[in-house]
Amino acid sequence: MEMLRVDNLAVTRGGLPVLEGLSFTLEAGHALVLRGPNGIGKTTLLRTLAGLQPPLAGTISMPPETMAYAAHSDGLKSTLSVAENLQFWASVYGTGSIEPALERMNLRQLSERAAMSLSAGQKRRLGLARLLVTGRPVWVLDEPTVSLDAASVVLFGEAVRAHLAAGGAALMATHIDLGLHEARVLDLAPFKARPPEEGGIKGSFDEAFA
Amino acid sequence: MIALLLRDLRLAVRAGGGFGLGLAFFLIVVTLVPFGVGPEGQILGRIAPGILWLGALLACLLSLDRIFALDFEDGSLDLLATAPVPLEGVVTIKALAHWITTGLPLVVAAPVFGLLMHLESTAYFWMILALALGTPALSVLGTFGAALTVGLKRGGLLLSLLVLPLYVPTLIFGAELVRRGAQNMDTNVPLLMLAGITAAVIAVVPFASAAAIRVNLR
Amino acid sequence: MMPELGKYALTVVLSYIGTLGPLAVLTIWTLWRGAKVKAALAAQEERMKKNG
Amino acid sequence: MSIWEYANPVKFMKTSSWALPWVSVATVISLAVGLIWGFFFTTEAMNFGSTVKVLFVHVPSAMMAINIWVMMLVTSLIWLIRRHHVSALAAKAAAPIGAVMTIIALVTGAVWGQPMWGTWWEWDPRLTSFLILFLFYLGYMALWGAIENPDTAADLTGVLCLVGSVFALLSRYAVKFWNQGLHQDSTILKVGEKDPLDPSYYIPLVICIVGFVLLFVTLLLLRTRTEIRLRRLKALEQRERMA
Repeated sequence: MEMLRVDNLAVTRGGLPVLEGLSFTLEAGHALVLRGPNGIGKTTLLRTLAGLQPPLAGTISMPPETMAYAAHSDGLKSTLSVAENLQFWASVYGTGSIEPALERMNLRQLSERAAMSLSAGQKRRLGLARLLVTGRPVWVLDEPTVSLDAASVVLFGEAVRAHLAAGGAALMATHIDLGLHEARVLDLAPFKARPPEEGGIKGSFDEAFA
Repeated sequence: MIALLLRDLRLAVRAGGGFGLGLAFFLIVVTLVPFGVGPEGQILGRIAPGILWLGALLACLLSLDRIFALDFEDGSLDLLATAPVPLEGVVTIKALAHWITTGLPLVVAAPVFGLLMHLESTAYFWMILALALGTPALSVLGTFGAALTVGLKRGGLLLSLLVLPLYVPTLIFGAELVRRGAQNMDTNVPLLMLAGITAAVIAVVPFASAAAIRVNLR
Repeated sequence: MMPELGKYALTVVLSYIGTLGPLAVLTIWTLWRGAKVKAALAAQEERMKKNG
Repeated sequence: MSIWEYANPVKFMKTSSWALPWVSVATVISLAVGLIWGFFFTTEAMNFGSTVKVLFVHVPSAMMAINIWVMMLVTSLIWLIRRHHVSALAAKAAAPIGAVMTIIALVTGAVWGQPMWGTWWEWDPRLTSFLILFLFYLGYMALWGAIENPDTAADLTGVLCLVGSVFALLSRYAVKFWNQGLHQDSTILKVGEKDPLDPSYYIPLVICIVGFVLLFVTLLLLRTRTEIRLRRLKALEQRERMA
């Protein structure tokens, strides 16, 4: 089943095109890893897919209410406890209990601890638990393993695998190895936007300036 | 939505004196004014409504820059913007939480501060009424200013410059309501204007704030 | 040449100075900034043409 | 041929460079004629004495202070709705001119108020409203200056301009209510009423107003051209960094 389709997409950062002509699809049960050097526009692309900024050209099609977005930072409130953080997002997404997510991410013992007292790996587990309580099938993750040690990266990989096995899908951007060998890799370098002189797409202001 | 309100209130309390900070600031203003203008009760009584209003304005301004800044820094604002809740609602709830932590305590404590300022006895009722009607508009307009400056490193001073001119009508009608009420003059016009401005601000400004947030997250 | 302004001479002269002064400053600033930006843009375009 | 063609920067640069010499010459002529006529060749008024000559700088600057804000409101709306960059840049370019006009109106008002009312400053509704308008101009310009990304800045200042316009009007009403004031009502629109402005003042005043409008157009064209170039320069620098 197709969860996400991107056709001939172009995205801009600061009014200038960074990626153009990008097309891909993502099916249920599959993961797609976006690779490319820093500054190529991975974050910009993911933010565009999440609907935080409009695309310059092209179309993004997906069923409504299927996507959960996670940025570099987890959006955790350090003075709230693990359970309170999760409960908040569960209410926002209108999903029921946080218990399964606590269980799956092995956070039960920590549930009363304040988020500020967690280690980096525990925080990331909490971030993944947040994705679980959204109940959304398509995970869009920006640098999900940044600042994690090897053991935590393995744990992250297992969580994503379990999500895929349950019929979910994941789209991840990273410039390091995630340890998810079954995931398809899409290198973004060939889609780097060319200058308008070489036939590249024009940004909004260049277009007007001709 | 209610979850967001509870979360914000809880955060305000845990951040240390969410409710107390505005009040303490208000108390300092009220304490300092007599040092500036002299201790004569008559003068203080005459300027009391204005001082109380100015104190409310400044106390409100004090915590504005944190309305969105913290959520912006830790990424929750991105997540809220992609969550299945309208951003207009988020903005309104944020303003409500801000009002509950700063505006409401001021309304409740106003009689005490009025006492310190020798407020005329006829003015107490009107002072509380004016603050109760006016301070919600201050919070909502403040959220608008905070939404405009959310991405900026040092937005604090700019925020004041943007927000304070927007406070002028509320301040004028609020202070005028107290003055007229205390002297048994006709209070209809300032009362209706004050309430009308607040109602219109609550109905319309959240759309502008949400638009500003969307632009800032782009 | 000077018109008879009577006791209000200072008022009238001050108001004309207070008008023409700021306008002159604004005009000069506008022209100066315009010239500066124009030169900077020309330099940038020249450099980009040379480099690629 | 649609009017929106002029919103294309290239077309705008061409048209404005053709128009600028004519507009500037017209500005110099009308301002020189109007101000010299007003300063040297008008007679004293009955109850104002020679201070009536202040009229010729005070009224046009006050009119421009308000009209420039209205123009910024219109161009901001055009930007927010139709996304024409020139429109947003024109609003940005107009703001400092409007702020200077507000200062001039306040300064000439204070200078005029001193002999007439015996005070430099009075918390009169009109004066107070202009002070508030000046604060709005300051806030608007400060917001433009604070934001790096030009499109973000254009959007946010546009929204601020909309909200600010409503509140500027509201403040005007509030201030009027708050203090009834010394300032007489606007004289310029009183033609045909029982106390019209004397025709010998009317003609130079109209010339001065035309002069101020033309000056605004000249400065606006110059500044908008600068803003367009600046925008282009920034885009080129960014592209160079990315390459």
